[in-house]
Amino acid sequence: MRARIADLGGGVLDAMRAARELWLTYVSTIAGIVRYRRGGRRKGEVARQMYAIGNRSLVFIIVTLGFIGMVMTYEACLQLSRVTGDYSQIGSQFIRLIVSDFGPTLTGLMLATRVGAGIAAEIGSMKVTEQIDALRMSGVLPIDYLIVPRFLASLVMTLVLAVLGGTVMYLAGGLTAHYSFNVNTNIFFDFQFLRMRHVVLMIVKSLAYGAAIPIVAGFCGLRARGSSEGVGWATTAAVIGSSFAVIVLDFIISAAALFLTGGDL
Amino acid sequence: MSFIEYKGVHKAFAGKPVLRGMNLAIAKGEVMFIIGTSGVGKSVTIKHLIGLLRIDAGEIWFDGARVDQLPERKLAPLRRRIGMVFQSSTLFDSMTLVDNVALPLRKHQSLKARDAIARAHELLAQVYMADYADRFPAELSDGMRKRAAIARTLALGPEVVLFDEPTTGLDPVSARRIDRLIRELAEKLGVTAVVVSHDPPSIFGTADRVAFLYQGVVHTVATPAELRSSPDPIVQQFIQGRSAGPMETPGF
Amino acid sequence: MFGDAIASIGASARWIAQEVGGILVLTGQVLRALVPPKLDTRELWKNLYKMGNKSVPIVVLTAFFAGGLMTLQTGPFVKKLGATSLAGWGAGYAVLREIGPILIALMFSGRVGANNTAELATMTVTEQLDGLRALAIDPVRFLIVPRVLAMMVMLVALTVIGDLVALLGAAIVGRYMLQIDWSTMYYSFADNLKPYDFLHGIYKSFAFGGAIAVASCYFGVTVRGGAVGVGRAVNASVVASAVSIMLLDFFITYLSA
Amino acid sequence: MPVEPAVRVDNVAKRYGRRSVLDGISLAVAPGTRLGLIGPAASGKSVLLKLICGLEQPTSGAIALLGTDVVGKREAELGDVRKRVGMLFQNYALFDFLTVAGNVRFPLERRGGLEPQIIAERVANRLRAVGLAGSEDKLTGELSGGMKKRVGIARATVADAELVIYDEPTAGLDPVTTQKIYDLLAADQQRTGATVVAVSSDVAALAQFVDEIAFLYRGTILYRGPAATIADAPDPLVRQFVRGELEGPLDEPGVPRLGSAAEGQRGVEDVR
Repeated sequence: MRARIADLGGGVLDAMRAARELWLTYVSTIAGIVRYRRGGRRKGEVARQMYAIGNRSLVFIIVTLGFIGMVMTYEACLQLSRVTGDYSQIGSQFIRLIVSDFGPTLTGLMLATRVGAGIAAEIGSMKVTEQIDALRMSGVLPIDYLIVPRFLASLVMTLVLAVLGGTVMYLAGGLTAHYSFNVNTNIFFDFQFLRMRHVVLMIVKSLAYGAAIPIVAGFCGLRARGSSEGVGWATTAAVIGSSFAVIVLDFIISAAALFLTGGDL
Repeated sequence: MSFIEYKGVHKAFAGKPVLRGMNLAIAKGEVMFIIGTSGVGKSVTIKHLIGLLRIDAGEIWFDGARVDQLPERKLAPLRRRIGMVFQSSTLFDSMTLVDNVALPLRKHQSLKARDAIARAHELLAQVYMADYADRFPAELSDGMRKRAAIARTLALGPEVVLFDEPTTGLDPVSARRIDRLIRELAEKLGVTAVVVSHDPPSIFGTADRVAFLYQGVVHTVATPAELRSSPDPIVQQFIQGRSAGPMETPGF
Repeated sequence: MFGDAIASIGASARWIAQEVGGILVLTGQVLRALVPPKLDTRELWKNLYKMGNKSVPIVVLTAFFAGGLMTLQTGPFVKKLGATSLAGWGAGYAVLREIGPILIALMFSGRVGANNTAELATMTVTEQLDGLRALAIDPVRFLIVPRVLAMMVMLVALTVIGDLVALLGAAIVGRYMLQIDWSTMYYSFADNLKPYDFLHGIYKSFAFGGAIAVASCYFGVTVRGGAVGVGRAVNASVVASAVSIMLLDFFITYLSA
Repeated sequence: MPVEPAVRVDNVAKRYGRRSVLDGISLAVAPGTRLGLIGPAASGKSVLLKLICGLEQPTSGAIALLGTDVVGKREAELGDVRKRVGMLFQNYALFDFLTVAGNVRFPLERRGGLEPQIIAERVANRLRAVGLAGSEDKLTGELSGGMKKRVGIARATVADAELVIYDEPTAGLDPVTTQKIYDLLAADQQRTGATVVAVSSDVAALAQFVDEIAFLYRGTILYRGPAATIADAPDPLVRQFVRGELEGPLDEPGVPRLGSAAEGQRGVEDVR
């Protein structure tokens, strides 16, 4: 029993230290952005990272969000046909949900697996093969050189992909409603319920996820130890950490928005 | 026909030829070292004998039967008669030493768990690792892990044991402990040992005969004494570890 | 730039085709090893326990938030219509059939799938798979089949637990954030949710489990290059699992309507 | 005024959680001299090298690198002194996102104050010296072990460092290739007169390259003496180790894994 408590205590201690280190990573990244080129940042690296995130995730986001759009519309229409059979509001409510939540959040979740795993794998394997120490021996700050470019690239690309993902989702939903339940397209594609605050919510959520994923993934990468099993550990921790961050951030931002707008989101 | 025989063996990796018509005969019960510089294809040679790699051309014979064409399914009986100790020891990190050694016994000789564990302790004692039986591989030095790997390979009582650079990267004392074990295998258990190495103290202290692999063929086969007094400048350059000389080193 | 995009889609299409082929071959080997079922039961129990206690906390947390989120989304819409009795339906329905299985499978693929790939990739990179073959032990039967079975059984169990926790999350958020009292919530669950909705989610989690298991084992054993290779393998495994979850979800929903 | 040593280590200890790796190490390396470090597995040799460069912080004790105190300093403060040090890592640590030429050019670009064509000329010259002319555009993943070693050497010595550290420079290489590597290291050292600290388990080859050898055992320096006579050192433990004799006082302690989580090894704090 005592060992159990010790483990628990150890666990809590580890969690607190991890939280502190995660906060340190964030603070150092912001400091790195301010330091701009003095920390040894490589020219053109942000553009390179934006291309890497965009290029590798483009097909992945389109496929996954497209199918989710189809499935959600299909389920909603199926259930409405059971209850009221009135499809008039399905499209307009769907776009409200996509912009205010599904678009950014599902994109964020997909990027958490894709980009989170990618960053942690790269930085983790650099850590276990001592490339991080080699950078430091040339007077380069690892967080400036590795995490800052990925952080800035992720901020931009998460927003871009969220917009793209949301559009694909809405189109896919519209097609499914039209062909499976012959809902007229100009009934489905109707933006009457869309408000500016939904767009603001999408931007806030995208930026929050875009910031959280590289920080969590970079943090896990820098903590990789041992040899190749260290890289495996870092990558799984990053996928879980960033996915969980997306879900919790979504919950916090959605709840705050609900509170601010007095409940008529 | 000797116990193990390579006839005109060719093997290339991604277009780069490594073995170019290699011939080698190994007698039963002898300790044969295969030596040469890094990157000349020593480890590749022994991996072919148990089908971990497939040759491009030529023949490999074991105990009078041809083995280089056996499909994966039929290799199991061969791999019980020929064991292999890898350079990285390949112990399972999630198991203690005694579980590692008992694994082949459990899978092949369907021994009851208790008997398999008892036999595993005996095997660990044979390699002077008896009092580390309950430790995990990660808690041991490379030399100790290597000895445990030897114990596991001996579990199925193989007639031949292949060693892939057993002493590379070990400090001098651990290396000599491995050499002593290889000698004991041959003398006490009558095992045929085929050892890939480029560690001179190991070669001259342990080998009955040595095959010098160079430019894809077996350049010379000789006893350690004959090797030391060989007139061949390439052999002399390798033995003395001189950087100047006619030898071309692909691994450099 | 446009040319690059086409080239990259072409390249990734070829990569996907090649990998899907490999995954099908591995699936064949796993099925052949199951008929007659000859596998290492000790490995099976070890994996079941390891995967279980490693993923239960994360799955429960995910499910709770998922349930809460669904209520947050559908709640205002339902309250505006004044049909609070439908509140339970909105959240419960989507969670049981869609959001629950997908999110739990995603978390499972991230936690257990990626870890499984990392372990197998590390064993391959350090020659442990060759070590098994040299001991005349078939890696598919000894390592891969127990892991595939363990993952399929575990994901179904976790989805059942996750669904219940998600409904609980939905009820709690409904009560404290949207002021829908317990009884309304309970009856809207009981009246609108049919057992089939629950089963529909379980079928999906069974299929998701199989896809994640085989994909994660495949990318583990086909790893190349040291530590960098392990990172790439885990990355590919996580992506392949996510894509297969979405595709399977669509086909199962469409076919079973 | 006595000459300031290139490396000064005073009573340094290093513990990972409960496990003590280094326990009261003191050593000084005079400028221009070459010191070898040997010892059984996991005796803390590589850890000591990292402490000297400030890549890790000691649990206690003081360390001065080229006259700069590295203990307790933040990452940004260590940049300048590290640029005067070249390091060859045990598993190469080549940047896999750069080509061979890119790797060798990296330290020069970071030192600053050099014209691009001077950098290009020095890189070409270093690659020719290690026999890699013609492989400039290869990615490091495509190289053999020996070639990776030579890129590492070129990168460690391109910026004419005052101190060069080699961590197992010839691990796993055959005698002829090992000698060719040491010939390269000796040529560099003659050219620049740099101080050298080298760790190796191949004692015979190391002894021909360094002036002095220190024997690390159970976290302390047990013996330090001229390299030529290391095989006949007065201490029986050292003699047994160097000669590889089976019988003798040297035992085989278990080696708890360095990286286990319980030992609270840090990640981000080291690099801030």
